[in-house]
Amino acid sequence: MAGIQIERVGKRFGGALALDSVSLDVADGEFVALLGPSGCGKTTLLRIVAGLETRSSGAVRIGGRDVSDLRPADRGLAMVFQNYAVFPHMTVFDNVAFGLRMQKKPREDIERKVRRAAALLQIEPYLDRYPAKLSGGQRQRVAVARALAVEPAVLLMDEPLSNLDALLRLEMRAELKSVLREAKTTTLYVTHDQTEAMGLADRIAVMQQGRIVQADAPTTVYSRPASTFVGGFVGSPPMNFVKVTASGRSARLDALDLRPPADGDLLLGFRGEDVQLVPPDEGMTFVVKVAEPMGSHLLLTGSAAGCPVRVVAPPTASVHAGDRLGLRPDPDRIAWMSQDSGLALDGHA
Amino acid sequence: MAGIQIERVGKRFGGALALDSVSLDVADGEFVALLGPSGCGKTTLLRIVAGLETRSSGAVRIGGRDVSDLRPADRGLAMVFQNYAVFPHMTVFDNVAFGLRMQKKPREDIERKVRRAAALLQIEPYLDRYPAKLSGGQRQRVAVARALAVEPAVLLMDEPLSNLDALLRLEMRAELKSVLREAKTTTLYVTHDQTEAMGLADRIAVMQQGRIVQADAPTTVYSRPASTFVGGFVGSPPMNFVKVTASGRSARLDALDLRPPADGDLLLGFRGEDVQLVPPDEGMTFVVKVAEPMGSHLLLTGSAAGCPVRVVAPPTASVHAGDRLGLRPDPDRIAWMSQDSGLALDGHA
Amino acid sequence: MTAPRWIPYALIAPAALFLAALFIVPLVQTILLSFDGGGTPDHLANYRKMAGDLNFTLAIRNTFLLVGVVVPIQLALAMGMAVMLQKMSTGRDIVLWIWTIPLGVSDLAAGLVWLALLQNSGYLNTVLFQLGLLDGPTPWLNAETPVTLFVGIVLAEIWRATAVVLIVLVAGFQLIPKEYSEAAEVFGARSWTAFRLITLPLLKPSIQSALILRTVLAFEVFAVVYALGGRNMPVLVGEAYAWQYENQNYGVAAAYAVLVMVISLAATVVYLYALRTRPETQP
Amino acid sequence: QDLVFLSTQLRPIEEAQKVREVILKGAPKTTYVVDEPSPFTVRMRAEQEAGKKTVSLVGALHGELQPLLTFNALDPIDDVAAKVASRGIPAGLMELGKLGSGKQVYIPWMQATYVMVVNKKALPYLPAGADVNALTYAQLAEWGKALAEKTGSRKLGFPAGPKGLFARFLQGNLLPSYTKSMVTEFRSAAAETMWGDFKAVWAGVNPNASSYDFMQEPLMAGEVWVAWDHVARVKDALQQAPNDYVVVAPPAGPKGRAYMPVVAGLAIPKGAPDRAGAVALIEHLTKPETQVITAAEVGFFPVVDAKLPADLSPGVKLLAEGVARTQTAKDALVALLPIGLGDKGGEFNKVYFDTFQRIVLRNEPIRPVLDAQAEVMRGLIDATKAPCWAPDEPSTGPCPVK
Amino acid sequence: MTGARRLMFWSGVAALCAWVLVPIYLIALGAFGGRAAAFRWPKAFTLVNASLEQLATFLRIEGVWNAALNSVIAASLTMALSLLLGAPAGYALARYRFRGAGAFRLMVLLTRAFPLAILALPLTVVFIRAGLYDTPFGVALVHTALALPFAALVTAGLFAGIPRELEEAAWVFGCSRLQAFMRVVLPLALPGLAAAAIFAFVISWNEVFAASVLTVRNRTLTAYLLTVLAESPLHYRFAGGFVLIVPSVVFIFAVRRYLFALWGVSNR
Ligand SMILES: Nc1ncnc2c1ncn2[C@@H]1O[C@H](COP(=O)(O)OP(=O)(O)OP(=O)(O)O)[C@@H](O)[C@H]1O
Ligand SMILES: Nc1ncnc2c1ncn2[C@@H]1O[C@H](COP(=O)(O)OP(=O)(O)OP(=O)(O)O)[C@@H](O)[C@H]1O
Ligand SMILES: [Mg+2]
Ligand SMILES: [Mg+2]
Repeated sequence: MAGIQIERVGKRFGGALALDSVSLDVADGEFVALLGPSGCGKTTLLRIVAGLETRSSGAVRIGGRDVSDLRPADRGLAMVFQNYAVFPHMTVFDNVAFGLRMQKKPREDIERKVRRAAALLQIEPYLDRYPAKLSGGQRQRVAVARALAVEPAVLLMDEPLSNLDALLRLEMRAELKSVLREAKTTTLYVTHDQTEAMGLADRIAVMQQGRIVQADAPTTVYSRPASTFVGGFVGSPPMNFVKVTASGRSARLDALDLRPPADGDLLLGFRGEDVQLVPPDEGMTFVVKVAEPMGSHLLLTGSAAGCPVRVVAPPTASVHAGDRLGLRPDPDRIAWMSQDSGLALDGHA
Repeated sequence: MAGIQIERVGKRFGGALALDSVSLDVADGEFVALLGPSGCGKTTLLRIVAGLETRSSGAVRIGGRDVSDLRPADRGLAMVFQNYAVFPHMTVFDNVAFGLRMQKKPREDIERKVRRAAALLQIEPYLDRYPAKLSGGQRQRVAVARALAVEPAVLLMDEPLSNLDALLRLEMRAELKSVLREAKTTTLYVTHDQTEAMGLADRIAVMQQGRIVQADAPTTVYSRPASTFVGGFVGSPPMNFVKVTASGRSARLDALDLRPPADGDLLLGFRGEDVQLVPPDEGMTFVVKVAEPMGSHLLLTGSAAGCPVRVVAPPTASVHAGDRLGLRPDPDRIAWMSQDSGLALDGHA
Repeated sequence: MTAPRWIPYALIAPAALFLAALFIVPLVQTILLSFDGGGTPDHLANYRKMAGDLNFTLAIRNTFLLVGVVVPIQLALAMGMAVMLQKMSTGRDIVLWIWTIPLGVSDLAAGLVWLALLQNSGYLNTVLFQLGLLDGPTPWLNAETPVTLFVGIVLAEIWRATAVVLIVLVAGFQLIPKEYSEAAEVFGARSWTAFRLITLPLLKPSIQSALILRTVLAFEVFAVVYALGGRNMPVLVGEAYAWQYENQNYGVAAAYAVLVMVISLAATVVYLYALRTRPETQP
Repeated sequence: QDLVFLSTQLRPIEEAQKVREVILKGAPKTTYVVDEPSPFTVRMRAEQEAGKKTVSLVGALHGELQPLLTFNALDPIDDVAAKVASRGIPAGLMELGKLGSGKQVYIPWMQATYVMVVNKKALPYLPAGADVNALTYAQLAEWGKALAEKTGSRKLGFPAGPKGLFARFLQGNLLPSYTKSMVTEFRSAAAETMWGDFKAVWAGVNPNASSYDFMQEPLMAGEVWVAWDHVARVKDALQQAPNDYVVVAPPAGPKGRAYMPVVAGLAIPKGAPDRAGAVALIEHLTKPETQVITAAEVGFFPVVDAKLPADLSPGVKLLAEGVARTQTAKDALVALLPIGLGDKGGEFNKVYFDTFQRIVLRNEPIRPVLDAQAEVMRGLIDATKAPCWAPDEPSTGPCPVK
Repeated sequence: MTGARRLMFWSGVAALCAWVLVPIYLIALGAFGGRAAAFRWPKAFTLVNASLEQLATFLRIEGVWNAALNSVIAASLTMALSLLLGAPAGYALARYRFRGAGAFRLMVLLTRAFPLAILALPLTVVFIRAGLYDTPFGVALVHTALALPFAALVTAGLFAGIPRELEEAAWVFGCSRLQAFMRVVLPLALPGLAAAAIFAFVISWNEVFAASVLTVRNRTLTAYLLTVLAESPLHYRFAGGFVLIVPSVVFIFAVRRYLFALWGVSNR
């Protein structure tokens, strides 16, 4: 039983507001990814949960117990620091064994768990080295191994795979997922890699300027963003937004008929891949500025109805800069936002 | 005139070989991305070019001049460090201005260039702060701004965007590209993000265990990998390799006829997206184990001819775990490798 | 994490209590003694006597001159040595050991050896003599040769006490990550500039400690000065000793001691202020 | 536990060893500890203030014992005086041992004085008609001048360093030789002349003199050929090269050849942990045999009636001769150690040294300096109410500075 | 480094070594050269008539071994005490901002800025009353008071440079503040602790005044020899000086490598 309840936590650094009343429940064994632009307060939130930073207001519960005033050591968690914080004066082995030693585990136990964590993160060859002699990615893996080795009830990870190559990251992601699921570890995971968030998380919490603006299942966040910000932030390319003025629950964009859920100045949101390319007179008009072959697909950047739009086309499509096309978004995957507030108009999920 | 010639550079750390006779030419104004698994020697190579690490053998030329014995300060380059190395005792402004001050630029000039670099990296609000009060991503951007501000002839960047969120990274990437192209900066850029490498680089150099195994245009590296390693490392999902035995320049895989360029034990390499899904009896048989909807596409993981294979299907395809399908790789985009050496069989590009 | 307010106090308490228990009573007694008029209400009698003494102004001048010359040279020298040690790849612990040997040399031995070097029939003169620059023993260390005497004392002090500064700086250097000066070099800073702009500021806390330490000690110097210069170079603490022991006037001695203390503390306050570091500028 | 015998004398390493191994042989079991005068006073005072004693017997100079009396740290030992009455210690010395208090405070232990040591190399440069055994200050000045001119360096030496005993020379030799006084005539015309003459002497004194603490070293180094100092502080030079030196009496002035006998005494601290042992030790140390051994081993001379053996080591013999010459000179004039000054003894010395410094080293006009310093001296005497001592005429009330 | 620069560098190092070693060599010459060497002119730069006599004399002196033992006890205690008391204070000064930090700094230095000898009298009285008189422990206490300010100051400078993040990591992994301090901060501050330890040891070893006033029977070696030496013949003083140098030089040799961190410090 080690869910995390973050209740209206606020944090000011001097005058600056870093966290503005953040509330988030992470159920026992759940994996929540924190996603948000650089500087939005992810690290700060993690540090407050860990007890490394004093909160200005609010409370943090772990496993139902109010830990707001507990020392980090007593909160029963482990953490991967954004800048690793591996102990320079200990070998990799001692680094990984650190948490276990603090728990006074028997020797063989430590040995075994360290080896397992090291194997998982492929740092076995370096167990006797000092961190100064490791590459950046190796150091980062030491930091992750150190946190995994203690098999904590609650695990906080701050961009733990940011310095790994794609392949390794993919592997690590899979390993993490199975290890954490098996151990039923409650995890709060900061990442800027959306695929990582999508692939790993039970839920994704999107932060913006010190606030959590949406916390939902990955697919929901992806396809039903709670605001233009989320839509624009999650997914690559980001969700496209085209200005539409509706009256009588109906609007027209070039050759396209739409049925918005409200009237007034709206934004039509759609994903670049949720769109059909049609002849120019059969959808909204899209003028291609750049066509980038991206291997698995062709990325078209251009504009429609005066708004920048990016569209994913099959790699085989023959589209060139300057072409005019028609776009026909999948009506089931359209998101409607208010132009004023930027918030989604229908309250799904 | 500031091309970089790296000539048979080797580096040992004590007994361990970090670089094994690396040669690479970066033309003046060219942008080369270094890609490779964690610990393969990317940082070491950059540090040797910068003059921060002594090489064990070989030579480095910049702009035709042998700089092997020059001090870093005399090599006329700038660098973004993997761990940022922003000066903790200077404000962001002073950090960014550092290189300019070293060049004894006039005051207004410094002011202007610092502001420009800061604007580019969106760290203007923090110019007066000390780095200790910045988030990880903000710090990293300071490091990048510091390097860009000096408008160096040669720029070395070690995973400069690793701590930024996807959106920001996308923006930064575009900005970097235009700024560096405009200034004709010769750039050596370490990244573990392949899209970044693909999107930015004129050429990609793939490293493996201290050696450069391929250095070619992005599309070439992607579609004509020089070895199974490159094929497996570059691209997500990695290239699929299926074992084939050929005789008389011909081989058969299930219902598929192939024309390999050689005989013997070969590997048929193909990308997950360069394949047509056909009924099971029309291509090689593919058994789907997992079907993951990834937003823009559907990722199918399974096996064909006893080898693991991943295939990208349109998001709309209705495929489920356990399905049997036929695969028909695009014959123009097939790569043939030797099973023994792992090297490509035809010497294209 | 929330730092309970009492923690720092608990941490300094042992040291504070220890010093208080050991020193406060004697210290207060001595300070009071310096203001004791010997039964008369003239509480500044001792200070008047001190200020009126023949050697007072000389002692003040000499002490300040000595501190003013020795301490900066020592700091610069120790800094140079520490940098050399940083750059050394092999044998640096042996070199450091050699450089710190004078730490183990007592005042007496140091005075002795420098006297043996610099006196009339000393080693220096022997060398000069053998080079044909001198025709016999020549005095360097008396009132008639104040400049060479001063230089001699400065040399001896530098020899004897630079190592203290050195070990503090060497220890400080260990904590500066190499990456900062590397970054500076990549951005075009020459060794000296990188040192000035990066290493020095990051080393500031250690420099501060070393300076305070060295200055306080330098204000208390007298053994070597008296060994080489005899009565030609009165210094403050030497005068305090003389009043306490030769002249048996504890009041005036206490006045001198209070003066030395005030001067040292003033210097310390200056260092604390001038070399303060903001916590957020630490790595 | 052993009895602790704390001494400011016989400190040098070889001598301390002699004390432990030879002189204390046959005495009650003793720990012989030495202290420099400064820590010595502090320790005695601290033990007194804290009221807890570790030291049972102290051995120190007259001048060092004096301050102890001012804070009442010494036990009257008239009983011991009675026990050693038969040793034949001269009454004058015993009287000194009362420190002007009327009760016996210390028992004289050893004596010594200040002499001139002359390197034989200097003898050829003696002024015409001068007898090295009966020098005057004028001749000394001339000699110094001749030495300086002929050898190229100044060869006279005085221990004017921080630990030197130069003040004793000024008050015990120089001033009384001109004025037959240590206090009253301090600012007399004769004193004025004296300072004038002495400036001439100083012209021949090695400039390093203000660093000299012990004259044996500059003598051995050949830096100085003619030196004045306490016998114990030149002994080493004499013992090393007895054939190189002669030891003579200090020079004479118009009023005679003043010299200052030095007395070291033995005293028992109040509340000594082992008073009986201390008494036994005093008895042992004042035994004629012990006194002779002391003289032979360390060069301090007996205070008791004892004949020095003929087979003294050459160095000690030289010293003995020098001391004898000083004491038996026709114009000899005894100047006693200051009496009754208590802890002002140090400042009393300082008056002399400051006067010297101002007149000789800083070349200030003599008269105003003497007037000013006389005031300081008067202040000291008045504060302690010390009556005059030899060679000044006895006074009733504080010794006047005329 | 290019050849010329390397040459310059190593000549600089060599010159500085010579600058330190030549006077030491001269002390040795004086210690082994006997009386004659001390007064020669011109001086000889080699050992003419080497003699172990005066060194041997020292070692024969009654009580010298006991004194040496006292010295070792006092110096070790001083080292331990000043680190034990000084390091926490240094840590407080480095990591916390609290009222009275400045005052504490000054108070610590105040005790040190006061010439010890002037305090000798009242101090000795206190010690006699407390029963610490004439014990090596008492001497160590005074020496601790001398060394402590520097231990606090030097370690404060060092602790300030240790990344906080490392400590935080230790907390997260189950360390109490004390454990984190012991396991992470202290090892990283080892160079500074070594410096402070050397300093404390040497202060205690070379301190004469307190050591001689506060003891009678249980003198430290330095007090035992130096009080005696000040007035002994020159060659004995050299020999004594030499004898006293040896142990502290051996000590510094033993701890010298702790002055260098074995690992590079970087928190990333
Ligand atoms: N100082 C050193 N001593 C010994 N080995 C080292 C040292 N520095 C790096 N190495 C080793 O050399 C190899 C190359 O390191 P390098 O830092 O160049 O890797 P990298 O390619 O930058 O990896 P990453 O992507 O993880 O940063 C690694 O295996 C590393 O362990
Ligand atoms: N000690 C501090 N003092 C003042 N401001 C701070 C401090 N630490 C962080 N901040 C500010 O608080 C905000 C949130 O910082 P935080 O480190 O939580 O960001 P983050 O979401 O982790 O960003 P990143 O992805 O770049 O690491 C940032 O704007 C940062 O500048
Ligand atoms: Mg962060
Ligand atoms: Mg790297």
